[in-house]
Amino acid sequence: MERLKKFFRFNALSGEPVPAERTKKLFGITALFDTPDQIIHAADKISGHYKDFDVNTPYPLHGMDKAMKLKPSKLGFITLVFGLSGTVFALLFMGWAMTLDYPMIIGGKPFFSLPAFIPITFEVTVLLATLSTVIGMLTFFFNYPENNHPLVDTPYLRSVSVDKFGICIYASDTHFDEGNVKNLLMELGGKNIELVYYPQKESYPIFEPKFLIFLAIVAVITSGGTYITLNKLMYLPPFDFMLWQEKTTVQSKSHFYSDQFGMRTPVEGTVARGFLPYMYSGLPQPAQTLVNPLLPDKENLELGEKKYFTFCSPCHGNYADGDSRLNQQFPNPPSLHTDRARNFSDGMIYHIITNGQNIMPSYASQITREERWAITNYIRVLQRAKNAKETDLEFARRHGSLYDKVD
Amino acid sequence: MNSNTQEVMTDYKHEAVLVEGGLTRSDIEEFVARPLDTKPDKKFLIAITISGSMLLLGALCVGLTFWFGVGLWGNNQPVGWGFGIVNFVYWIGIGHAGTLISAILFLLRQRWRTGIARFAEAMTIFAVMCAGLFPIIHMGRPWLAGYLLPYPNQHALWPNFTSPLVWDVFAVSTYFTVSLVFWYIGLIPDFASLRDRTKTKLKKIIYSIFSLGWRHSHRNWQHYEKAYLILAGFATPLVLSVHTIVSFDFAVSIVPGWHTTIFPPYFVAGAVFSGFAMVVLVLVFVRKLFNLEHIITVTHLERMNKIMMATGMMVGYGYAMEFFIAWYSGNPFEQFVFISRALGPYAFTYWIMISCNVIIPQLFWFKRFRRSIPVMLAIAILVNVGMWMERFVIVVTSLHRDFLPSSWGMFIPTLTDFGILIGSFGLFFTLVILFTKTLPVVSIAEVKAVSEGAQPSHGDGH
Amino acid sequence: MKNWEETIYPVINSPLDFKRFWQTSLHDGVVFSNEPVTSLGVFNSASVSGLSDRKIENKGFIVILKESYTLSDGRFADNGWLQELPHPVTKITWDNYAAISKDSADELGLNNNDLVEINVGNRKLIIPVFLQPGAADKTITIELGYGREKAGIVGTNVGFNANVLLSKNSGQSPWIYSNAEIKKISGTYKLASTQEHHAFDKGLTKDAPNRRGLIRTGTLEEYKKDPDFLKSEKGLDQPTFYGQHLKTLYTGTKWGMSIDLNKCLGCGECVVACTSENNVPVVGKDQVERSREMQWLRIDRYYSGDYEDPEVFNQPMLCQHCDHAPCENVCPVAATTHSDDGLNQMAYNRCVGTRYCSNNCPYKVRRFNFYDFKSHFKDSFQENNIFSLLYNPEVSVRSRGVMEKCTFCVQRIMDARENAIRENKPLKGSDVKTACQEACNTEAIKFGDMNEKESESEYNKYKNHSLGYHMLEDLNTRPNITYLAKLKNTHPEET
Amino acid sequence: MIDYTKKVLPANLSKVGWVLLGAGVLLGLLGFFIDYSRAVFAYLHGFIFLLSIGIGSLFLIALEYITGADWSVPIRRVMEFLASVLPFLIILVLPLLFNIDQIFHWSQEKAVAGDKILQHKSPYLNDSFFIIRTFAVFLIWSAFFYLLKKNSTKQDLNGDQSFTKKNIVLSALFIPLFAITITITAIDWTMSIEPHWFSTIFGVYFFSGTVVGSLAAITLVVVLLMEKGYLHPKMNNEHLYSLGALTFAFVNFWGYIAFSQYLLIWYADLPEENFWFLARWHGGWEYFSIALILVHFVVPYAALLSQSSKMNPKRLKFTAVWLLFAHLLDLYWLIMPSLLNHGHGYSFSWIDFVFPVAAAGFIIIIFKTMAAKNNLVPVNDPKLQRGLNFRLN
Repeated sequence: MERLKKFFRFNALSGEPVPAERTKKLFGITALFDTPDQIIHAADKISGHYKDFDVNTPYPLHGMDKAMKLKPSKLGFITLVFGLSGTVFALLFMGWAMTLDYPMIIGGKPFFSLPAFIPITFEVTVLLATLSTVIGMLTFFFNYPENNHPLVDTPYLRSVSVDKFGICIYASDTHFDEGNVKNLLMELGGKNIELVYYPQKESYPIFEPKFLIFLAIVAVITSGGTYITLNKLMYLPPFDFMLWQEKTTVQSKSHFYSDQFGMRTPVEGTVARGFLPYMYSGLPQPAQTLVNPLLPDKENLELGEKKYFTFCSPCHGNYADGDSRLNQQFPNPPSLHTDRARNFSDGMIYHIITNGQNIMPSYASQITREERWAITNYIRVLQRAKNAKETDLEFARRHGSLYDKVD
Repeated sequence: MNSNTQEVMTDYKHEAVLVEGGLTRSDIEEFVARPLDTKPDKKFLIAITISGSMLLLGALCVGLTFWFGVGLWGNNQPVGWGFGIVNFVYWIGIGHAGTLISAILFLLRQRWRTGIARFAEAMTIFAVMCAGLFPIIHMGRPWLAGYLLPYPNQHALWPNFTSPLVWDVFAVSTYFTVSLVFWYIGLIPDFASLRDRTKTKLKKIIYSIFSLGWRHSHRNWQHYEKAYLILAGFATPLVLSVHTIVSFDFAVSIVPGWHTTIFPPYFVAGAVFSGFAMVVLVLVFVRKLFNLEHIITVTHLERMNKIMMATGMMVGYGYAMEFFIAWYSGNPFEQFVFISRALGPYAFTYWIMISCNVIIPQLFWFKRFRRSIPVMLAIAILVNVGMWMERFVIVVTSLHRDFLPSSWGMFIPTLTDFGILIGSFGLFFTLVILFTKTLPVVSIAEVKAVSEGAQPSHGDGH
Repeated sequence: MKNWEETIYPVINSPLDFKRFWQTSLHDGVVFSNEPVTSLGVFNSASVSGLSDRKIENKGFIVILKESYTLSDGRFADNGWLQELPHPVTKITWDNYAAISKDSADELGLNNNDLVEINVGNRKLIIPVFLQPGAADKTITIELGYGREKAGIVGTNVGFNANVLLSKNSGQSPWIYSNAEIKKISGTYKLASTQEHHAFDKGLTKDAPNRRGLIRTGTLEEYKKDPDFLKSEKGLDQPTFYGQHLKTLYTGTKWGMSIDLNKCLGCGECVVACTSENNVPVVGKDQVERSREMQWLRIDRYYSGDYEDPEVFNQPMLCQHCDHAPCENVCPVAATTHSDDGLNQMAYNRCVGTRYCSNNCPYKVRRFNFYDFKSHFKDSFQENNIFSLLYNPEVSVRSRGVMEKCTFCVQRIMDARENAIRENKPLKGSDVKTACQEACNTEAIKFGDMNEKESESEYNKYKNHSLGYHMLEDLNTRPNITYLAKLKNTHPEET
Repeated sequence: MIDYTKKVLPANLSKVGWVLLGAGVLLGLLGFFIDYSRAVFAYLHGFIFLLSIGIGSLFLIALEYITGADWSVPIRRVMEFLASVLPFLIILVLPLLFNIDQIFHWSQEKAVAGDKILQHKSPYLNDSFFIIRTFAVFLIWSAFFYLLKKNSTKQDLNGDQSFTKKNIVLSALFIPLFAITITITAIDWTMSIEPHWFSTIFGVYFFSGTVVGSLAAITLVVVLLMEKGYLHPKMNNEHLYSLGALTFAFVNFWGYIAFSQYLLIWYADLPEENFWFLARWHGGWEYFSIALILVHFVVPYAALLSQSSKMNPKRLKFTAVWLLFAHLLDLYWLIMPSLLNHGHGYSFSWIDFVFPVAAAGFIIIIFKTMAAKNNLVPVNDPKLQRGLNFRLN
């Protein structure tokens, strides 16, 4: 507050402004005029002698540019550059987003629909052009804010603010000489001619602990606020719509049942279509009625082959010889080419796959019924292949395949 | 005051006087800045209370809508857009007068604009603020409004740049920003004057901050004027584009009564029309309350009334064309919509619109009406009603009976709808009232510049 | 089971042991045994010959009571889906009413929603009237099954209990009562209907559906003369700005539907099927009144002709999945776009609810969640635990503020596609059946892939049928639902 | 009192005019024998061009009066002279009226017979009503031109301010009438060539093009006269600025209207509308469409963007000529496709160039004769002094 007071040169007790304590360094000499014509005339003359001078008028005067011999303003170029870049950027960005980054079929319109991009392109152009113009002017041309400029808060400027027309010749001018300047202003008819001195240099150290703490607090609040909004608030009512789906999905809890299982088991004692329970689980062998429903045609055998390699070959080996990657790690799995195995009925093989045998577990859960029968068929093929008849070889030579002739 | 009744014999040899009563430049400053130094009086407090309570009502309704859903409004299946969008378009329209006065009249070198420009710009900004609310609160899930902005997000999705609503987002935000900047630029010299004249500490601090240390230097004025010209040059197409894009919301669709190519210019005309009505409406009070009759003269108001009449006729032209082409096109759906506008269940809105927007403003053909305060006040109010109704007609009557008779329906506004409508007016007037008390309602520097003897005589020098 | 084991199993000498036999018969659901067939006797016509056909003399009105189309005798009164299913003809939901012809109504100075008091003998009922085009004069038709006092959360006190008019000693059938008096009483009662009734009100709207080309219809003779007599010359092949782009799209599967208006009865089973398949909420009478019902699939009922003897057309109306979908263009957040297989799809989570798409949809088939309807209806009883079981787990449950509409049962399409991939077979149009298609009794709805050869897909036979047409072809929306125009087999003496 | 001495335009100017007109008319007649219907359309093209120059100028005069503008007072005569082609329209239109059925489908019996939409429109689009409208419109224009012109010239004798007041009232009455009449003209003479097509903005589109054309003509004449010093000596480039700015504004306005119309129709893609643009997007017309955007908007926009270019006589002269050409192209693009697309697409013919030349000649002659009769500057107009003092700042 103390600093602010100094900054705005206020008397702490009464709100009255007090003239800033100024240095001895001269900034310039000011004079006031009453009518536009006078000031234009004065400016015209002075611009002949001096370069570093300025005219202060409560509003822009027509013809003053000429009188002060000012070059036309270059502000337009900023506008042009930023405006054009706005156009290009907008077009490229939309084009990229709608065609390359994430093309979507929208109403059958082309991905790059130029006519529809024009409005936004225009708006972006205008926005960039205007903002750049204004910001460029205030900072780059005026280097504002400049509240501690020597002229600010002088009686000179106060009267200019109302209705007087002032002129100020800077001491920085090469030909500046206090006497001559005063005389010149006199003969031009200038009133209350004054000398303006630089104000005290005032420094505002940025790396003050207080200030830094303040910054830190601001940072924490903003980031924390953002985080909470995006990660917490958005998931609270009423924003959590559709987040919690009332439906009972796979493996999800249901408060309706006492055991809270969403997935239910079939009712005791019922039999669903296509789910006849397997009869012979636990028995050493199935009834004779268990017969192979599948014909050993090409499709089945391929399925069987695939499944055999997946599930059976690890132990029984690729050709059912019982030689497999797992040899010597378990009690060796039997070859399927033993007479015993060859005399198994299809049902028996199916039964063994379904039920398991010795240390072989049941594969009922991994392999569907159809696949089990298919595997059975394939095992038959393997067994047949181990001791093929001459005719088979003949056939194979001719057709390159045995599939068509399996009986 | 009698200046509104007295007939002014115009002499075409000289431009009309802009500042009456022979005010000196210091008088002007005095007149304009006085209200800022005085304490708020009873009138002010009453006004702010009324508008404030309206605002609160609106806030309540918005809150309810936010919590329970748009179901609280009258919208339904055929009529997806109701009061929300009607109000949006209405307020955007109000906003247009400001930029028109400050930018377009500036380019046309209509010096009389200086008296009213500041105020109109302020109204623009407030109106756009009101308008900006509605697209957000009318959404089903307002908290996701951010989806309309093109920001990189984890959905890796961009908004649909071909949708008019996205155009709206860009147009309205650009418009708001540019108007704000334009307004502020105009205020800087006045802030400097206020800084130099104020006696209280706090104000001095504030004014100094906003005036950025402006010192009326002509080396600044030169660029300043250039910047003002450039801004005006951009604001002009911008203001056209904004309401044009708002009109695209309707015109790009295939809804009969919405898809009409005349919409862009006709919406812009309508916007200026209603905007001017609103400016006149408010200025009539302001100039009285703050004794600015000499700065905001009846001549100012008369000129605005002329523009009102002109734009009113443009709007009328739009209505006529729509109707004619609806017949000319031979398209059964178009024809049906327009007949049902005039004769259907919502016919009364249509006829209110016609009479308020087209017929009544014709009174302005007569100078004595143009210059009579009560008349222009009445007409200004009616025009605002009419223009609001126009938006209602466009939005609701087009939607409520479109292609399939099976899905025709009726739109019946609810209390919430009206609450929010009132609230928007509350917001607008609250802002206006606060503005009159905190900032100069007239641009001091500009009015000084056009007061008598303000400029060097052109004889020499050129 | 014991009985089976002891009496039936021995008779049938099955090779299986009993346990096996029992399970197989459970599985098959049928057991073959050879029983001797005994005679059923003959019909005794003498018993009815005694009946006399005496004339019913009637002064005043005749009241016809019939069980409700949706609620039957009221046993389904607690079922929200059925309560909200619009009546096939009147399109009224959540209520019963006294249907009466216009002339009779004019005599009594009645209008829709007016309350009347009906007296049959000493029994009386107060109920709103509804002017039913085509109803016989001097008759009142009332549906039963409404007005139950104890029917659970949904069904209690919905509508008016017309059972009070029943009596056991009625002259003729218990459903028909003559000599009824009807008088207007003060007050009205709003009936919530999903369709407005101005079918006849003005010259403007008279026969609108035909004049607007929504309903195309002709006679069998015309069809025989020229099968293409209803085709519009351009059809879907309208001039367009972006045809080039369209050519590059939808090269693979492209889903489409065909609806045969000759087969459609307007029964509304598809509506309920869709409702249950797609977790569509029940919104309640107050919301139907504000026309905010949520059914994705509705059946439009159009009258044409005059009041006494109107022609009625039914037209199932659902998302047309247009190639030039007007809804997609205007969505600011790209929440509704087109999939590569021609579906117009909604991304619920992206939707912010501007309702612009609905405005721009010429078919008005989009539905908006104005409230969180689950919790809004009947103090959030749809959020009971049991509803969690009722929802289809494959379909996300929408909530407040999002737009929704028919998806062509995309979940089923996905399912079929997964199967096809698993069995590495090509996905065929016939692999997918939409819920409405399954439910349709008359198989009026066909669904399939329009890029398949006509020989292979039944759907395409319908799609390319000479009676096929599309809704609002002139709008260039290019719908993917084909309607088959309705043919009437009128006989010369009638016409 | 304004110090201005009447100057007379060189006599050979009218010679130039007569040569152009004569050549144009003769070749035109030849054209009628070679390719009748094409010649008719070409004549229509030239006629609309002439019409738009005239009515645009009249509109600008009225605009000056009601807005109370002063900068344009010193050059108002130029507008008045250009506007004085209006009365001749009534004669020049006759050849077209005899060929209505050549131009318009809706006036061909058998075309209408087989076409529901044309039958629907026939209450508006039928020969007699069409002719009545045409004459009514041209009469209204001529009347207003006559009155405004009369008051303005009378004022030269005695600087009576009441004439200005009269003209202001007249202008206020004229503007709404102008809006209606120009729309009727646009719909009748341009839009109904493609009788199925419709666009509510079309009147505004036609209007914007018209004003651009006439502004270009005015600018060209003013610059030429200034260079030769026929106008008031106190005229300087800052007066040209407003002219350039106005042209710039209307170029933008045209672009705005044209784009709006296209975007809306492109976006909705309704068959009843889009075929009109599609017809201008194949068979060689796509090049015209693209050229139109560049010629009528992009180039003039760039040419007039900067403040200095708006006051630079050379630049203005160039842009004016360019824009006159652009306006011709615009009208060509509006009118011709409906003739040539029946012959599938564009085909070149010298006949198309003949009538604009004739029109130019005609304008020159009219201008010369008017200039001979009246002052080139409204010497006693009360606002003239203000107008001459006009400064940018």
